[in-house]
Amino acid sequence: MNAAIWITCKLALVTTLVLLVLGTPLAWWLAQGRSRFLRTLVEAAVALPLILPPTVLGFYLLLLLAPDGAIGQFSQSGLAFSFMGLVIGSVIYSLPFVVQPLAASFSQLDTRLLQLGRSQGLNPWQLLRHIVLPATCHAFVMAAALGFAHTVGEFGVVLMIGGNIPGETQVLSILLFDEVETLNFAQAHRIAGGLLAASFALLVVLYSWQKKRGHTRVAT
Amino acid sequence: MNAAIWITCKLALVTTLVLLVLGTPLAWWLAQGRSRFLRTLVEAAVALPLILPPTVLGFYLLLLLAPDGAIGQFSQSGLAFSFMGLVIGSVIYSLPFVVQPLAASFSQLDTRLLQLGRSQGLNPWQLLRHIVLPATCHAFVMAAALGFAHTVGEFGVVLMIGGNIPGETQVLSILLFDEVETLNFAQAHRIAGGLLAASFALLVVLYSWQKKRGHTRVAT
Amino acid sequence: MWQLELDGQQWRWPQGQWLGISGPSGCGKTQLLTHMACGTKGLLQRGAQTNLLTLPSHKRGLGWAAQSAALWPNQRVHTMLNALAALHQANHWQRDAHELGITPLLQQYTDTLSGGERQRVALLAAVICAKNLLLLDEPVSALDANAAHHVLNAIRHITAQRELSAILVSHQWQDLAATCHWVYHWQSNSFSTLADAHRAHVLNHPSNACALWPLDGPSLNGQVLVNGQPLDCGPLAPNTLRVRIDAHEVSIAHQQPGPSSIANTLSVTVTGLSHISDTSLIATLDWHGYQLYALITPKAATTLGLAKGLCVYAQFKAHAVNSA
Amino acid sequence: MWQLELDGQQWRWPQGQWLGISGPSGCGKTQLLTHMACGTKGLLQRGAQTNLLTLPSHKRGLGWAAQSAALWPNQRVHTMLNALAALHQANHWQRDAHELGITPLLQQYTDTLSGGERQRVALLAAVICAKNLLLLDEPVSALDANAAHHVLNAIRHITAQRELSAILVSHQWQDLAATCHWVYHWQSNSFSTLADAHRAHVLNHPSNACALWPLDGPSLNGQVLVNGQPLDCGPLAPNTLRVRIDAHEVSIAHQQPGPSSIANTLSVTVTGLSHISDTSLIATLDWHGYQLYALITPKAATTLGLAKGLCVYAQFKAHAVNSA
Amino acid sequence: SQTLRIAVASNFKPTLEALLPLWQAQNDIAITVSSGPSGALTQQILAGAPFGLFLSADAGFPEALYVKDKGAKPVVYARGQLIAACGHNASAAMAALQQANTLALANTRTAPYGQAAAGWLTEHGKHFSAKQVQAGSVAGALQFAVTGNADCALVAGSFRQLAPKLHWYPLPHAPVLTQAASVINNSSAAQTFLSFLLSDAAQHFIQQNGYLAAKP
Ligand SMILES: Nc1ncnc2c1ncn2[C@@H]1O[C@H](COP(=O)(O)OP(=O)(O)OP(=O)(O)O)[C@@H](O)[C@H]1O
Ligand SMILES: Nc1ncnc2c1ncn2[C@@H]1O[C@H](COP(=O)(O)OP(=O)(O)OP(=O)(O)O)[C@@H](O)[C@H]1O
Ligand code: MOO
Ligand SMILES: [Mg+2]
Ligand SMILES: [Mg+2]
Repeated sequence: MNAAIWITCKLALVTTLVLLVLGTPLAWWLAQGRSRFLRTLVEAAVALPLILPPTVLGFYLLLLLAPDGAIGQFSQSGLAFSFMGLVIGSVIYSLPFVVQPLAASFSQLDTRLLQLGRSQGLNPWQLLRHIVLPATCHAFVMAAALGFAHTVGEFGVVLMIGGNIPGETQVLSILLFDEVETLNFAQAHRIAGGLLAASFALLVVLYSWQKKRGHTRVAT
Repeated sequence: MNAAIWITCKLALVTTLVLLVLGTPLAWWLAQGRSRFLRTLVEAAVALPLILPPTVLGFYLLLLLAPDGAIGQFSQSGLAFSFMGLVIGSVIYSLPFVVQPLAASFSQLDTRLLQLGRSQGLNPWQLLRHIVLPATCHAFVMAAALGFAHTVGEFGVVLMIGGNIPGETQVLSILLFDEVETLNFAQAHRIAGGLLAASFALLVVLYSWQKKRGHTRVAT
Repeated sequence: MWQLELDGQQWRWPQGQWLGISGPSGCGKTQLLTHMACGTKGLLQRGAQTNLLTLPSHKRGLGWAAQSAALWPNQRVHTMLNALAALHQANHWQRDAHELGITPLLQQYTDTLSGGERQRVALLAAVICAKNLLLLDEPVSALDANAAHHVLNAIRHITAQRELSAILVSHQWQDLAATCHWVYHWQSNSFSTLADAHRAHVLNHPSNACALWPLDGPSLNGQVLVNGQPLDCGPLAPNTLRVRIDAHEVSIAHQQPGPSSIANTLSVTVTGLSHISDTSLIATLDWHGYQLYALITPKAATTLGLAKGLCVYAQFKAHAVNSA
Repeated sequence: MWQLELDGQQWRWPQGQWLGISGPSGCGKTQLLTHMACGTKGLLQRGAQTNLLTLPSHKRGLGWAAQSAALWPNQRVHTMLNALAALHQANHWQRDAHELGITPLLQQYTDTLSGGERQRVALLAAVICAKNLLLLDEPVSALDANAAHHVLNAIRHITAQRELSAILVSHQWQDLAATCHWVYHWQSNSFSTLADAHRAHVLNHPSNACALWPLDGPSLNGQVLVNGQPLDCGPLAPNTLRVRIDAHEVSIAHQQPGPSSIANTLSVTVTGLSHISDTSLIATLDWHGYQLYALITPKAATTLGLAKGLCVYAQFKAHAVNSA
Repeated sequence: SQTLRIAVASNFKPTLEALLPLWQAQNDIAITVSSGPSGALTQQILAGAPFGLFLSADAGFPEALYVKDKGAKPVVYARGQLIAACGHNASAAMAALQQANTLALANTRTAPYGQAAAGWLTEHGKHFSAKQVQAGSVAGALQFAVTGNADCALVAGSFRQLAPKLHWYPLPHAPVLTQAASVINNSSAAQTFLSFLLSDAAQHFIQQNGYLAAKP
């Protein structure tokens, strides 16, 4: 079980980092890019993992990651049943959870504010740092939390491409499934209860921390 | 397969409707409610299904929906492995996907605008209709789409509490899993390809439609 | 009678009259109005009716034109105004919209309006909502002086018909002078009638010093009746409440002067001489109980031998008599 | 020399001077400035340098104080100003901040500022960013007249030291009169020097009619040199560019008048009589090539027998001579 | 008309579906088939899943149901064999398994074929270096091999016809799984179907599909 916890956390962390790095520019382009038609297509593609059952993803990933598949061929013996394979699967699976909150938040930015910032001499990077990030930090926290959480909660894709190898690809959700199916309810309760408590604690901490400073001019 | 499509759509539709009705007031309270401490706790609880593996949810739901469980006892023979049970599971599972975009959007509303609306004599319902909805229609579309999509994509929970009964609880994701496992790749390709194409089409339509009217004062 | 008690302040002014609030940038005017619209502490009450601040915000019957001129997002101007009018049974808002020059904007989305257009729409929304009291927070700051004057006069006319009171925050003294009966002056923490506030204002802002005289009736043939006496005047705006005679337009002479383009000569008594700077002096002149001010140089005062109690002639041109 | 070509318009004004834009609410002033800051079509160029509109927005070196007075969200004022100053190597912004009264606000979050405070911070940000040109969109609309005058004068002083040009949009003619050298008047679609624009302005707005005379030097002992001649004047603001003499302060007489508090008497020639209304007439008077206006009644004009070419005496008090 | 819901272990699903036309010719009871690892199905039945008949891959899971009073006394309907399926050619099972890098099994806890494979490997396969991966059910294990993600899979002999492209090797000392059925909730339709399953015609058909006779 400890191995499963460690793998789950590692997978979620790596996935979240990869997604933040890839997702930010992608979300920016989706929210502010020029070509409207292309944007709509990419937007739909980004949202696909959301609507597609994990089994569809898992199925195509199985084909792609196989030793003679489009992705698997670059590795020695295929990427299925490896941690790397899980990361690839999770990145695709959790992509919308990071990109969508970011893009939504980016597109809510006041155009006039961005125009102003640009006219103030800020290059795109400075614009991100001084105006976009402060205005959307809420969304970044949310995106990271969603990406992390959704990867922890991943089950179907891992079930299909993970191979349930203890210490390597057996994450908590799979372990729990096994325990329940083998009627090992005591252990199941331990895992489920632990995950429940840990998740709840994590979320409470996260939400308390991100509560906005109360500097609105609300009269009391 | 037709039965599975029908069940999947029915489940997603019912779940989305239930979630919009329940989720809007909940999201409003989360975004604008008074008690900060209670709000943080509820916020964390709402986000739980996100971070919890579907297997944890499925496990607890199994216990709850069983004929002698907390929920199942109100029905004749338990609610697990019935459509009703799936709806309950899906509502819980997709809750954060509806509530979070709504709450995020509600909390981004300008306090001054709400104060103004209230002082203009709008009761909470009118406030929702005239100010909140127009300002957040983007988020409602997003919430409905996410809720629907995530329910279509549900796998782990259905696997555990659905029982894979054709015509009753066998949704597309489960059917696909079956077909892949039984090496029925032609059929699997048909289902996966169909889902992929339909999802993509749906998303393209959705995103084209919700693109904001271009009435910003951007100089060209 | 309106009554406001807040933060230890206590103000009372008659129903149907306007209260003006003036104060420097950042002193808290906007916060005060926000509190009246949304806060719960304090007292704001008409006659013996319930304290409005104990009611929930949406039942207070206030018309609040906030400084940000916020409008309902993501919809057309007429959608917003129609919804508000339906809510408040305001059937004749189109007439007021026309008066405020909003009619051509009704089809536009609220976020495409220019600064001045937003303000006028927000103002109309406030007028539609006001059942008990109008709260106007710098409602004409994005308009030029003439348009501002026109808009404020129109609003004053509408409120007069409905016997509505208003609280007006403005950084332009002339906005207050044109509309208000009572003034709260933040810096000196004084609540008084406009006339008293004006007297203090004159000495603090000598460059803007002027007499404010209420009219006995509307102007006729370039003349108005003030204090029972006819005065020659320039063209006055319709619905003029009072006239303004700027201090630097008033000159003083010992003798009834010979023929010139100066139309009004009044026999007055010097009641005060206030030193303003090395080059300025304000002479306060009494004309049958009405104050008149003359801004002159110390040199002139010496030459004329001005002193308290002296009887002199005050002269000002017809065009010095303007709408306040 | 600055050059702007846009929508078939073509304006040129010398480097270091200010261009004012006046026009009614909603005519498109804000959109014009937005286009200069972000648009790509047209020409905006200093001397023979590159057309700024072909550069990406962030390389144009503009200081844009937008009408909405938008500030960087969710951070303190000093964070924003420091970041901008670091970016533009502006080391002495604290001095300017002090001048604009922003120093006490530096620790506040940008969204807690009052209307006037926001405007002043936005203005300072624009000044920090301006390398080539300042674009000011109603930069002082939330300030009272005195504060506005002070702030604009401070900005003009800063730009003068850096030989910076500016484009100022304002609905207050006095803002333009106090700072600009060139004016674009939207309604009449005319681009001209301030003096010419002013001449047209006077006849359109008789109630605001005034003479605008540039000073030969700073004022001394209540006197200024204008056109080589000393005039008695009231207290003038520091850095005054020109003085204003309101038309309704000027009276006309046939003979050199006797002693009164009227300090300035000039011998002038009547060059025009413009009928304004039944009760008003503006007499245009020439004083060694400088225009002076007198707002009088037709009755007075008849009494005095005023006609083109007549030599008369124009009188105005020292306090009629004000900073524009 | 009546519907009988059958929960069937993954290994027997193809055979069961092939049998259905035979059944439909004689009966008008409609059949729906849900398949999965036997352990998962057992757990679902315990949780109240509305199945009438449970066809397990071993005798243990039906026995557990019987003990918990959820099902009737188990009846053996077939005996299955564990067999190796490989993507590559080799002289025999041991050689083929030796060469494999990845070896797919059914879940070693919820699927009897997985349990059997794990048992066989501990006895005879200590020297194999292949990485062991588990699919949910025995069908999943085969799928891993068919898609090329695994080199070999230890699966049910009954799958032989499904993947003719793979190379199939009988195992030395191959374990035999006694597959028992259990009628749930005293369903009469289930009883009828079970009788049909034990009929000679059906038994003959089952044996043609890679199973050993129910009664040794
Ligand atoms: N949440 C807050 N935190 C700190 N200071 C605040 C906050 N909200 C407002 N202030 C300060 O309170 C003061 C009063 O603000 P207010 O908006 O009422 O001023 P105002 O009188 O309306 O000024 P203006 O004429 O410029 O609009 C300002 O100095 C402002 O910076
Ligand atoms: N996206 C848009 N769609 C339609 N009309 C628009 C749009 N954006 C601006 N306008 C209109 O263009 C006109 C010019 O707007 P602009 O903001 O430039 O006016 P302005 O001259 O700055 O006025 P003000 O002095 O009131 O600020 C206005 O009438 C406005 O309603
Ligand atoms: O119960 Mo199975 O047939 O070993 O997956
Ligand atoms: Mg304010
Ligand atoms: Mg504008």
